[in-house]
Amino acid sequence: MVQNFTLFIPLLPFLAFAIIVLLTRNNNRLSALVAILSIVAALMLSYGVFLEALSEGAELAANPFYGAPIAWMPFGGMTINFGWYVDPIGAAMLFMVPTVCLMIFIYSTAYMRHNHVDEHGHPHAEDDPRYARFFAYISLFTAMMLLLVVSSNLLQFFIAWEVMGFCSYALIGFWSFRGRKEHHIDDAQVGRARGAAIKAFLTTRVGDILFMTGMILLLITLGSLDFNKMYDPAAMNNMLAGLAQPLPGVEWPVVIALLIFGGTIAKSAQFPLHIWLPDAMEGPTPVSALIHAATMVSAGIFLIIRAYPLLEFAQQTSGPAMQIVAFVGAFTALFAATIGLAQNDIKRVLAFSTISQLGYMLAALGIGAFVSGSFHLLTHAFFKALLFLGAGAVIHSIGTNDMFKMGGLIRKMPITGITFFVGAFALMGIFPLSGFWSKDEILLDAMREGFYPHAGMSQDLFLQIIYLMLAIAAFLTALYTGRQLFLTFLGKPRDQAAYDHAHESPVAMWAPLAVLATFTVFLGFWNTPFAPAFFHFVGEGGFMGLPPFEHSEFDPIALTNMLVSTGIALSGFAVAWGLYGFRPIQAGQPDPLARLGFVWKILVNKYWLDELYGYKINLDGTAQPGLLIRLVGAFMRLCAWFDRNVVDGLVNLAGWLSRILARLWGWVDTHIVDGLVNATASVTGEIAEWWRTMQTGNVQNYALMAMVGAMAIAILFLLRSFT
Amino acid sequence: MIPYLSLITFIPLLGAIIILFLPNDKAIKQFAIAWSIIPLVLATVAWATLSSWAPPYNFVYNACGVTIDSASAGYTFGECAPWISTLGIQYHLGADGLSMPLIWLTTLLTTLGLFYSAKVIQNRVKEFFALFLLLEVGMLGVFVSLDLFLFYVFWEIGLVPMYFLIGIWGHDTDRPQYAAIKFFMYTLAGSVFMLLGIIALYLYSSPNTFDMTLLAANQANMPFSKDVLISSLAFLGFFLAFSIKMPLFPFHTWLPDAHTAAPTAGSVILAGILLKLGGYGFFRILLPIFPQVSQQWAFWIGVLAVISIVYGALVAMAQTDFKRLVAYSSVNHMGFVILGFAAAAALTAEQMQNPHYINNGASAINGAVLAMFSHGVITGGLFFLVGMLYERTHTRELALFGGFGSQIPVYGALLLLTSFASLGLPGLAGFVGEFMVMNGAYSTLTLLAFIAVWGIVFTAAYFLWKIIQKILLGNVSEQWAKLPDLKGYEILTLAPLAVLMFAIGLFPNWILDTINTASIAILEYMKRM
Amino acid sequence: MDVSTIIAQLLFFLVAALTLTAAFLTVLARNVFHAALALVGTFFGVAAIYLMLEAEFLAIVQILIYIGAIAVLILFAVMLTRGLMQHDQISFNHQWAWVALVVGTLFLGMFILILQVPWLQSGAAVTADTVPSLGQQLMTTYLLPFEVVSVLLLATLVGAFIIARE
Amino acid sequence: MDILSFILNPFVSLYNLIRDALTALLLSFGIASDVVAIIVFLVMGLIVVTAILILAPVLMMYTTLLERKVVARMQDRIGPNRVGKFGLLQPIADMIKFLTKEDIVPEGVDRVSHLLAPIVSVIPVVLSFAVLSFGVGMGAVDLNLGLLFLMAMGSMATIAVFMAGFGSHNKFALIGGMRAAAQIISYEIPQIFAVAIPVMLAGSISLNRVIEQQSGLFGLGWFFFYVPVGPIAFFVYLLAATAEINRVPFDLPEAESELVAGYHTEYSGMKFGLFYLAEFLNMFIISAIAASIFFGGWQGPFVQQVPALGIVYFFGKTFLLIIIQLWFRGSLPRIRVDQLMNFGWKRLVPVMIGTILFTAVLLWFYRGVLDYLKGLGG
Amino acid sequence: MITQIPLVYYLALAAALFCIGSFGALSRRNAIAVLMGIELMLNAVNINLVAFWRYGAADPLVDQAGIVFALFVITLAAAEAAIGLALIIAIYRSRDTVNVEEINLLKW
Repeated sequence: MVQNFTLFIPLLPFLAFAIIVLLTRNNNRLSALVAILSIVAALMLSYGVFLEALSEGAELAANPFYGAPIAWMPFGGMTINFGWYVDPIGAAMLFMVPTVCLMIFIYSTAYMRHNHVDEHGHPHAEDDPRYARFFAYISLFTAMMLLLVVSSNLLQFFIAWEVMGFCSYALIGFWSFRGRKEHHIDDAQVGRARGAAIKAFLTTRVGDILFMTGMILLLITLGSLDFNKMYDPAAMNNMLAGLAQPLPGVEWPVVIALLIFGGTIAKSAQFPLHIWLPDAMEGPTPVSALIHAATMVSAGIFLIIRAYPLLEFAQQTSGPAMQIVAFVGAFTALFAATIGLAQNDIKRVLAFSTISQLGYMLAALGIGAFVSGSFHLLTHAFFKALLFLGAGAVIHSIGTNDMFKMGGLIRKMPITGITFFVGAFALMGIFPLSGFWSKDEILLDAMREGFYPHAGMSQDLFLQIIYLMLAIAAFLTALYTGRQLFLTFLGKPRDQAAYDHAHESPVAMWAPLAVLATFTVFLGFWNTPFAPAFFHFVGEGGFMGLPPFEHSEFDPIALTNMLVSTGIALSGFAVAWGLYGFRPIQAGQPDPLARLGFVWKILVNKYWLDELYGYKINLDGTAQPGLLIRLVGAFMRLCAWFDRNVVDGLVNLAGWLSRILARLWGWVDTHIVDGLVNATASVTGEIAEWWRTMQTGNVQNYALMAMVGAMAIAILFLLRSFT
Repeated sequence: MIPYLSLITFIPLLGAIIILFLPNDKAIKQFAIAWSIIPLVLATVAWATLSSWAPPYNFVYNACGVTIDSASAGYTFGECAPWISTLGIQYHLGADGLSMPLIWLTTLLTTLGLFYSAKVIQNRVKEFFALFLLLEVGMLGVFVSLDLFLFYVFWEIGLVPMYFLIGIWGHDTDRPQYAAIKFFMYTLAGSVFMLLGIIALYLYSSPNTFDMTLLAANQANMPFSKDVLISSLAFLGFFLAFSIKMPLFPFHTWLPDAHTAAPTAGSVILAGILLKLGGYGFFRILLPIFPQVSQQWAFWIGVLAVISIVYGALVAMAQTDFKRLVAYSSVNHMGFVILGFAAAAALTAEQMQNPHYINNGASAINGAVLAMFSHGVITGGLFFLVGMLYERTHTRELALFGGFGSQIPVYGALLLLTSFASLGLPGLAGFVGEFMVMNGAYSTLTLLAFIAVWGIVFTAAYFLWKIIQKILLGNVSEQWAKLPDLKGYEILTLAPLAVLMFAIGLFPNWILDTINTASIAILEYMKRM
Repeated sequence: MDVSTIIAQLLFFLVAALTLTAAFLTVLARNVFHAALALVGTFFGVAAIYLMLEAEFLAIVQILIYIGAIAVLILFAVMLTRGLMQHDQISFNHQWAWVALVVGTLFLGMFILILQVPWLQSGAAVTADTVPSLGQQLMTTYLLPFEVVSVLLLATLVGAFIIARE
Repeated sequence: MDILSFILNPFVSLYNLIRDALTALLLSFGIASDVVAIIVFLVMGLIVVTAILILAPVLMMYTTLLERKVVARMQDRIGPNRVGKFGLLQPIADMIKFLTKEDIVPEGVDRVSHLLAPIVSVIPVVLSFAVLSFGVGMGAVDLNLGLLFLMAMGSMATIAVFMAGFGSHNKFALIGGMRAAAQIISYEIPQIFAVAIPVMLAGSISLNRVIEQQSGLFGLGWFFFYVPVGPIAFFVYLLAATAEINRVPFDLPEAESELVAGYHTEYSGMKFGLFYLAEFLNMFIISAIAASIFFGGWQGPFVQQVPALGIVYFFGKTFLLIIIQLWFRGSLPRIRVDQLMNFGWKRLVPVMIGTILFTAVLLWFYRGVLDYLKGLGG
Repeated sequence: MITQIPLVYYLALAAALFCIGSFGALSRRNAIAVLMGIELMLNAVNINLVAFWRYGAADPLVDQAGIVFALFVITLAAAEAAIGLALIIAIYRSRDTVNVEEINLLKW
């Protein structure tokens, strides 16, 4: 019964965090070892839970592993209990999260050693000054991600979610301060990291506020935050009866669902709160891989997965919640993909592709393709972690992020290059990598629902639009990914010095790449249209109180879709080849796409959203707050002026007035009474003179007398009692 | 039955007297620290005893002729003796889940404050330590007394030592005399209104009494509750006193001056405990004794609370002085406490019949009390941290700092922890209270709650932008190249607070269990309106 | 009288004889160090008596405190004041004969008195482990004396430290 | 009795086998059953005592070998390797040497003390063996005051030290004896405090109950893991107990640079051998206590199914702790007397008082959590 | 065991021990020996307390006054030994003697 130990899965990395912070923080190797050992232990335990879950099969969906033994927050007659909740998708996450985390931990042991050249010209590799702290943070992060996955109610989920936000903040800002001996970062980096960290935390905080509001309203209307209760249709129906309507014509469920979706928008970097994620690339690359690609941002998707019944319920009873989710997702997928085209930073391209892919997942969930969306979440985590780690290896090796200073690197870094290609093709959706299968399923669902309706339903324009947006996004994805490949690994080196400096990474860095690449290649076969094992596991058990999903047979529509999506991907890649591969870009040559003119300028400036309501961080470390923030700042200064001059001024006025009054008062003297009585008693001395001769000064003498006396008293007592 | 509360309250007084006779500074310091541990231990034992009587209580509170059964109140440790019998004034002490955590916090922060001051305070040592212990008497007295007159006496006792602490040991650059007088006069003005309120309650109660438990238990039948004017005026008197002490916008301006001027330990106590006297009064007196008036004014009090939250955060953001910023953060955080009060008070009579609303009301009260407790812990810690930095750099100007995260990493870590606890990161102390308050507030004051919740974003903003970024991040300038990290005694001062932040954040049940009993009791009183 | 009674009484007499012999040695030995060693023997004998009385806890406490602490303290004191008491010095003071007389009388009187009283022959059976209930009682019924004794010990600690300080 | 359970639990099974056989034999002679019970009790007692009396010296002999080997490895030497393979017969050779050496009694000694001291030093140690629990159901006596008894036995060592110091008529011996005594009684206090923590956690002072309470988490619910009180108590216990038995770095009473050999300067032959025996058995005893109360004694995974594993666990943990003490010896310099006393009274005692208070508070608030942990997987 | 030995035995033993102890306390010249005598007396008292507990208590489990008192006596004995010996050592330091007869500064 491994499931009873589920809560120990997050506990282990948390213990590692505590141990590193309290005990081993001064020993880099030991700290890394503690972190890795803890994650290995957690991995083993969670694989245990995962296997136990697999052995339950589809049964698990109806009867998930559940227990809530820890009383956490009592109020009135109610108590919110904490515990664990593992359903099929949770089990799958328990497989994915520790695996990716372990790979990233191992990778980090090497990545956080920096090469630098000392004053004598000798190259050195030395640990980052905050090496141990790095492992502490990512251990805490992993603990919280695992806690989030296993949590049994929304509050517990929220706590893990927020602490992850903190970890993200700390890790983005990992290089935001430096001591006098730290050479590996410069002032511009410090400035950028500082701005990016705050930007990330505050932007997601906005979403968290919405999420928290939604959660509290859910608690108030539903009376519980337990997932068990949330997935109980009878309990959900009571929600409609509770509070009064918030606005005329709007019911609570849709409000709550959209507020919770607000959390996802911020955490998963969806339009319009996506602005923090590209800047978050200032953190060390393993962090980007871990937090800003594979796990934390997908926590937002996981939230929508957890809240899926609520969304459905809201959609059915009170408003278009699902459609909004789908539209935001699809729009973001397209929107981010366009920006991704115009980025030169190797990590930022990946960042925008992350935003775009998360949009994909949301679109899938929004159109009801629950299983496909979930599956894309899993596969995306693997190949995106792979891509980030590969990009990190490149950066670590040649010391720049700028793709225009790279080129031809596959000759210098074959393993990194090949694995990167695997990841990139998976991202594009090239047969038969995992990305193909998962993305294809999403498109298939949209296509099937949109263009080939069931009997009795008309063609759905909304779904057609979604499908088109996703298809265009897929094309753009292939385009910018191809652009990245051609600029980085193929073609000619554009910066010869950097190229000469480049070298294959140490084994601790390429081994995780290889493992992740293996998963990227094979994971897709878990859910192919012919043999949808994942679908059977997740979707067919009357999941979350919903009716079971039905998987369509492999039919011509599916085949068509496979061909179409392959065609889209290949055509995107072909365009990229035409622009960047056919005639490799030379050093100093502008980007061929710059010919787009004004459109290109829009894309490079990311639609000027940072200038509107965000916080624009420049390459040199300076930053300009956006319009909205300037307004808040002005209001803040107004408040401070008001406080100092008006509110406090009134108080001081009152004080001044009373001081005038106080001048009218006098003061009173006090008398001190003198008098001392002395009394001496010489008589006492006389008496003492007479008595003192009895004192022999020998203590044993006294004791003997005392004893005799005691015996005498005893005898007297005895005599009296005898008479 | 051991008279825990009398012992806890008066042992510091005895200590203050003994200090007057001690010969040298070292002895005074060691004695004061050791002595202050006694009430801490007693309070711990008392709390443990209280929490070991898990609800439902199997006892009946019986003191001062008041018999309260287990259903309606959680008072324990009752002590009673006639004091001024012609007026029916009694020496009536008692504690419940509302006061017990605050009592414990008072004793803890006093010990820590003394411990820290022993290293820092070098002039007029005897007076400082004696006054500090006297201050503890005043604060503890407020928390334990169940007689309004006694309450008032202790309330005023606490003022005097604080006045001297600010005036004598304040930093000369911060106009300590001005701040001390402002603090004293402002608070005194408020408490005069409270005295009027107390007298009004006495005159308009039948039988005439100062006993809080009687007033609360029988308020529905008391003459004052039938007379809207009298009860509103009395309510206003109490409200003014408490909201000045809290402080609630717009009565908060004494606070930044007093906090900034006070010596470190004084600021800690001021923020950690003295502010809580007001909050305590809200829940101990206003809610049970004036449920109707509270209900009528709940929305407007909620408005003030929301202004405190948002406005306090914005003004804090505009500060350039580290200590003033932390001081304004108290305004911001205390707003949540009052919002919790308003949320609970806003429950209407028919909502009282619905257990669902009762639970959310209890959530608001629990949250407010826990927010007070954790604010004491966190802001206490923050003021310690301010003081420690000031001891090193002799400036509090935020613009002069930077890069300390790598220069003094232990300080950095503790500041990071405390700041995040303060801005309400889940898993640390601040969040639980805020969450529960918001839970209560959303159920009765939905709109206000939705505005208040944005205060959390601003709170995060000023902590991240003003404190963490300005102090910890960036490059270390040459000026601070030799800045030493925290010493052992400083870490020892902060360690209990850090542990508490985690203990509350990770497992709040142990403290909420205690508070919840009191919340249920208060709601039970309110039901009788 | 059955066999087990005889064994038990023999055992008692053996222990009692040992205890008393050691006690005599304690009082009579010229060398204080030997006296102290004999004292340890006495303590052992008393511990054995406790065991016979089914007071195991007390027996262990007797060993822990009397032998482990008090006897050691005494030995310490003997060593620290060593060199003064020569072996040929008289070990009794001038009033020892009087003392012998008084003490002898006392013993005779007590012995006769003890024999006069019809004492109980046996006590109730001990049904369970006495230690938990002993602890319980120390924390409830005897809390005040317990605390007083604690304070006394603290005072002793401080007092001994201050007195013995040079 | 089937063969499987015999294999799984050999010692207890053997014990039961002999007992049953003896009972049956005596009953077949027609002896009254109550008399039989007494005889069997005595005989079995005799067997157990004999076993312990054989076990103790053997343990001591091979602990000396272990010490010499381990310290040698730490100093980059090989250690004894001549007598027997890996020097395995070295202890036996040493024992023969001890027994055949001349027994010198210097002039002017206090004969009684001098003669009795080595014997008195061994008695409490051997008595301590009576209450140890070597495996599942493998304790000679299940004393309900086991831990207190062990502490009492530990404190008796002082008397022997005093006797040796005083009886030897030698200044070095006397100073060594006094140092030892002062050290022992000072460090007894933190030691007992440290033992109190597991006692509080377990709610019992019986060694067996304390061990049983650590059965949670598949036999890994050791009190050492009850952070932070468990580790604090363990480390304090380890320090205090090491001081209590005068081992490095607290071996001031035997500081050869100052005191020749301390209180056993004047001893030779088997009398010295007895002191040696006592020292090493003491080391075993304190390690066994530490293993029992902090590391679950014979608790470990699968010990419920295969009780014989308990013996392995117990001796494994005990010898690991012994090796830690040897490691101390191999790596730490001796400390000064004033440092020793200051450390004991001004550091360990306050720390332990604080820990005890903290544990008490913890138990008040988190009793339920502790019970949950103890029950997990056990 | 308990059933076979009458209470008188214990009382007689205790009386004898008490008398021996008091002889020591009252007649030895060495202050330490005096203390030893006192310890013997306290032990005798303890034997009585425990014996009466064992024989007299209606339920030895419930009513453990004898044991408790014996414990307190032991505690007091420890305190007494500590203070007493400290005093003796202090006197020894200042007056170079531990002979009780010579320590009679407090005579008239």
